Amino acid sequence: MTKEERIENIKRISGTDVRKCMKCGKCSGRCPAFKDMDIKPHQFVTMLGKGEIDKLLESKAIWNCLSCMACVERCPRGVAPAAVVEAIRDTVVRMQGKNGIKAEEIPPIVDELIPQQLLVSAYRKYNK
Amino acid sequence: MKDVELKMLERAKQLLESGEVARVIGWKKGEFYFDPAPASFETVEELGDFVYNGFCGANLSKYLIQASKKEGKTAIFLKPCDSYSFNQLVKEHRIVRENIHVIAIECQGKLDIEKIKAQGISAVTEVEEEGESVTVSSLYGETKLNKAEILLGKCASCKGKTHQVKDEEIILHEMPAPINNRFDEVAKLEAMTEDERFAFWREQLQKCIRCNACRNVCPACSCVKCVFDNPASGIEAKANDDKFEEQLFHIIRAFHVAGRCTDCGECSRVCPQNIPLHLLNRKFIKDIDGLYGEFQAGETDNGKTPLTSYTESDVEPNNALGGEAK
Amino acid sequence: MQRIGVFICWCGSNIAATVDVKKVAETIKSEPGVVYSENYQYMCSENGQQLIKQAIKEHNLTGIVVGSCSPRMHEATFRKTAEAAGLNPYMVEIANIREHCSWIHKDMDEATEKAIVLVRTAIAKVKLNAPLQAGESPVVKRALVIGGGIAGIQAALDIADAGFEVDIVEKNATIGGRMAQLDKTFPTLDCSACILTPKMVDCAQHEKIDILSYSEVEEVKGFVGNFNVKIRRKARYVDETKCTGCKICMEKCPSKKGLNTFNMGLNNRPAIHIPFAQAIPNVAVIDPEQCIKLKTGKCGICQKFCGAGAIDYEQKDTFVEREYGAIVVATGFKPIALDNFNEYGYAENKDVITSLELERLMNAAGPTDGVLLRPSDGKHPKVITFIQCVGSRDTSGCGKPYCSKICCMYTAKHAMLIREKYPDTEVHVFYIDVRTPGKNYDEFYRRAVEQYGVDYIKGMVGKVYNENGKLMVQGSNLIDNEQITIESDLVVLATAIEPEPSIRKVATLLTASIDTNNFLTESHAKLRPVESPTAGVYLAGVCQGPKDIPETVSQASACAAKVIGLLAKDKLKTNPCVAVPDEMMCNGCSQCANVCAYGAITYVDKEFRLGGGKTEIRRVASVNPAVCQGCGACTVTCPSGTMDLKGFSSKQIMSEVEAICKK
Amino acid sequence: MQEVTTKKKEFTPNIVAFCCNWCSYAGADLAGSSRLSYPANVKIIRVPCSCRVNPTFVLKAFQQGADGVILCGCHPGDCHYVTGNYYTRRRMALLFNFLNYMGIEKERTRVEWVSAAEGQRFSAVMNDFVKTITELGENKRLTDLRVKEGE
Repeated sequence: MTKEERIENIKRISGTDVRKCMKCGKCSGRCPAFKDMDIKPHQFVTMLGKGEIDKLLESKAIWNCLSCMACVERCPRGVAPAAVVEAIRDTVVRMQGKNGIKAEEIPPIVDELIPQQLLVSAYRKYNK
Repeated sequence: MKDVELKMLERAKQLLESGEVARVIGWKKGEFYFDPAPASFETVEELGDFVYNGFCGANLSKYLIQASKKEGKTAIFLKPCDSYSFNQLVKEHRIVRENIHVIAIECQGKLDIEKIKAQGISAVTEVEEEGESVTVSSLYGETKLNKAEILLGKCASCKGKTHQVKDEEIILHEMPAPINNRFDEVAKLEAMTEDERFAFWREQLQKCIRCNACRNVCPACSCVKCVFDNPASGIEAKANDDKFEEQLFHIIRAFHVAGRCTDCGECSRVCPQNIPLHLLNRKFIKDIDGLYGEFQAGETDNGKTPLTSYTESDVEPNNALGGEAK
Repeated sequence: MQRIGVFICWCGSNIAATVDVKKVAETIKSEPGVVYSENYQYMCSENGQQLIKQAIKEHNLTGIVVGSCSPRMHEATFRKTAEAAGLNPYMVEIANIREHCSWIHKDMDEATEKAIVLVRTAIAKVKLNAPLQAGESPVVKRALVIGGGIAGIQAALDIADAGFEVDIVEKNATIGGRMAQLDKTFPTLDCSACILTPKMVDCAQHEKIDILSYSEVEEVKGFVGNFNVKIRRKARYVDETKCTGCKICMEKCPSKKGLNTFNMGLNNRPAIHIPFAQAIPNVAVIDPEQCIKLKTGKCGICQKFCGAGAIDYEQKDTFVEREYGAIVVATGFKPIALDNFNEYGYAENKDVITSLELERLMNAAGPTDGVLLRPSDGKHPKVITFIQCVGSRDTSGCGKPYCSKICCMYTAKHAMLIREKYPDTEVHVFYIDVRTPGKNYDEFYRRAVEQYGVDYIKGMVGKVYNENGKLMVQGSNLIDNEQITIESDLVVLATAIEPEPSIRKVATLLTASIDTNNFLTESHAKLRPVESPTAGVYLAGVCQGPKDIPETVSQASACAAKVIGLLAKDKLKTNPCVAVPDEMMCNGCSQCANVCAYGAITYVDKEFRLGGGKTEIRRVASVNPAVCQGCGACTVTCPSGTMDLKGFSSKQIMSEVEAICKK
Repeated sequence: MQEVTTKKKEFTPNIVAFCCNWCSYAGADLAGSSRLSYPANVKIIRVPCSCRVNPTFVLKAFQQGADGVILCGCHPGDCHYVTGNYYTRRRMALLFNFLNYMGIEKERTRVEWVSAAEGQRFSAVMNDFVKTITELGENKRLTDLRVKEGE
């Protein structure tokens, strides 16, 4: 995969149109994990927009993000920074040739009320 | 039925003799027993040909458009279903109500000679109705038939015994109750696929010879000048040039009478090609009932029709399929 | 035989870049009936029009087709051109090859082919056009202004000064609107009341102005020049002609716990009240929901004390009907509800307030007599944090997608005034962008920063929460790439504004079109910004879009100029494209009259010859061309095709259909 | 099978759009000035109000070879002529139902309300309608055979 393809892929997975961001910083204003992140939520969006994914793929922040979705909830423009973080994290895991969790390890009944992202990213983090 | 006929004749004579009316519109004898025709009687002598029997299915109300404008009053005999057409025409200012004397008459359901012939009976000379059964006399003898099987199509979905308008009445016997089945055939068609429906109507309408009988008999189709005869309309057509125009004619005719058609069934009765034209009009009636609330044209002689009124919450055309809303 | 001329416009490159205009003009030459076909860079230019005029004369043209921009742009222009060349103006048809063709297609062949079809369609129509003459209708020389805020006041004063009568219909008990609630105004910091109240008084004293306060428009009939409006005068339970405004009733009223809406609910007022000191009319009103007498039948204290005998508990809503030539809509705005913005803690914390509430807290006539005290404990706030764009520029569905336009400036004003009055106060402003286009506006904002030391923080607030009686404002500082939390005593939300909700009803009554944000649509975004697409209806103030006071006043005066222009005419040319019945075919069935929204159709008995010396009297439809608006509803209702519409006849539309469909 | 698919791809429908002067035609103008594209096979006929559209116009369009007919007007309640589009709504609901009853595909006929401010919506509606009609294929059931012969 070329870098350009990878960028497109991350945009696609995240389902986020980074151009909708008006750089207000409300996501970072609300982020509970802000202090621990080397790259801040709003930067994920702007850097993906600029194609600076090498830095993002190396960032520690993708493992600090709590996937609490507060940034998604608060964004006035319908942009989803957490989804970008998620997509980067996915990409990193796949580049390592790993899957965070194997399908057969998922318990048969998963509580419907738990958001899928939360569950999946939690597994990923604790599997690391 | 004979007693009704006699009473009607007697009343007609009185009205003409007294000069109360200048003419009486009723039926006169045809060449045969089964083909009486609408007629206007202006003298007692003319009444010699007066008739009222099981074959007097014709709706007379349309004749009043001309008659009510003539000098003197006109008396007319109206069966219950004809009274709807009368009201509709009054609503549309086509009949001068003050010039008409409406005599509401009894009707036990009218007979379809074609259906009798289909039973193998020809040269009918007389018919005696006896409740559910009918005794048909012909040159070849007598046959007892089940009345329900030989009723005119429109009488098989009878709107009932209530006259919507009358100045006097001649009703000597109990009349039949309404038969609420008029949307059955429409529903059957609706249940078909588009392809099947298209095939059905293609087959039916390709029989059309554009004789205009449906238009001429229809009380709602009474325009001073019909759009199909008018070059300015852009759809002028005296004959069917092709498949499309058969449909065009019948679609436009049905649309023009939508909300005004009383479902008198005359179109199907007179069609020489036996096209079930009433199924076109009944589709509009069914959709109007379903989408905008029940409406029977001719129930009153005033007010707006469903197509000249609206509500703010009417169904959207894109969601109106099947007429099931509301 | 018609002799048609066709004129294809390049519109510079607007059309020519995607439509091969020369090919269109060339192809059209061979159309039957076309005797002249030309293309030119700008048909609407002086030279372009000259070309048309010359062609009409030289080629003896009986009709012309201009392939150009939308008829909504230049149909009137080309009609005038034709008229100047001696051709009836209604012998002109426009083929819209710009908005409906060149601007939406990229492929040249495709666009050219479509342009040819569109021009052919217009030719098909124009061949069936007939010369039409515009009729005339009289103009009622009186204007209606709906809304008595600064927009309505300004419009009314300007119209009245030109000598025309104006009625202001205001739904509240006093005129003045939002501006009356403001403390100071940017960018010059005049006291709002000081500049507004003289105008209010002018309205009250102007012999040409009639203020119908506490009233609402109920019904609108008619059309430009001849509107007939029914107005509901709500029962105020006080005789307007007797009340002297002495306020004794306010003092004596035992029911004092009503929310003072004028002060944004920050304090209470009695059931009988005058909204504020400078109210016009200076007449009390009783809130029936709060009045003990009206609710229980017992009390009647105000009546006892009223020296003027003005109190009338029996008063009922009344209706007045008046005729107007023109209508100005100036219904104004309100701040949005903040239900969707829990993150700012507005509902939970008394000290989180909106900017309009701050205006009242800073106003000398407000609940704190102009001393800035916070609502929770009445103390001076030492740290104040402003949050901008609350609900504005929000496409997530919680707020409004547009910029509310006024917030940047009033926030700078608030920050500056606070620092001026209370220099020991710390003021922070969270912003996304600071937008200050306008004369002396950016200078104003920079003064707040440079002279008054207001701390502007580029970033947005994610959360406001209460911790030990302090409001913790957590947000981002994007310049420093930090997340910060400011301990504040007062938080002020620059809340988005939206059109006053009653606008929907007004728009429906006037059949004025409204956009997805409930702003009224103007006739043309650039060139006809104060006119509604409905003739005779004009738009002033925020009902048309967010704007500040200077802009509102300009727009109101612009409206007034348009209204004066209209009322100065004795007669208006009426649209000649009206319904016309062919009596020979009419059944007189009344179906057309049933669908006519204007009552333009009546019936007459007419004698017709039948041939053979006989005649017949028939009831036939007759259309009043001054009343008919030309919608065409009757033409479709008519089964016999008696009714047709001039300019849009059945045959014309049919031939357009044919031209489009024939491949 | 292969042939049928290629043939379908070549089919570009012919679509007649009746637009009322005050809302939808202005909406189409806005789509134009906002450069919001929709296929060139949509051709617009300007009428003062959607209530001017006679069923005979719709039938004529089909007769002459249109593959789809769409009526656009002001949103109900916003009609420039107060009540015109309310009548349109009833007429077309009944007419389109009736045509379907005769076997004509319901998707060929459509009514959409587009205001003067809805350029985006106008473009979206037209794109969608063209897509629907393209998938539906050529209108055969209501075409005048004579027009075909001229080809």
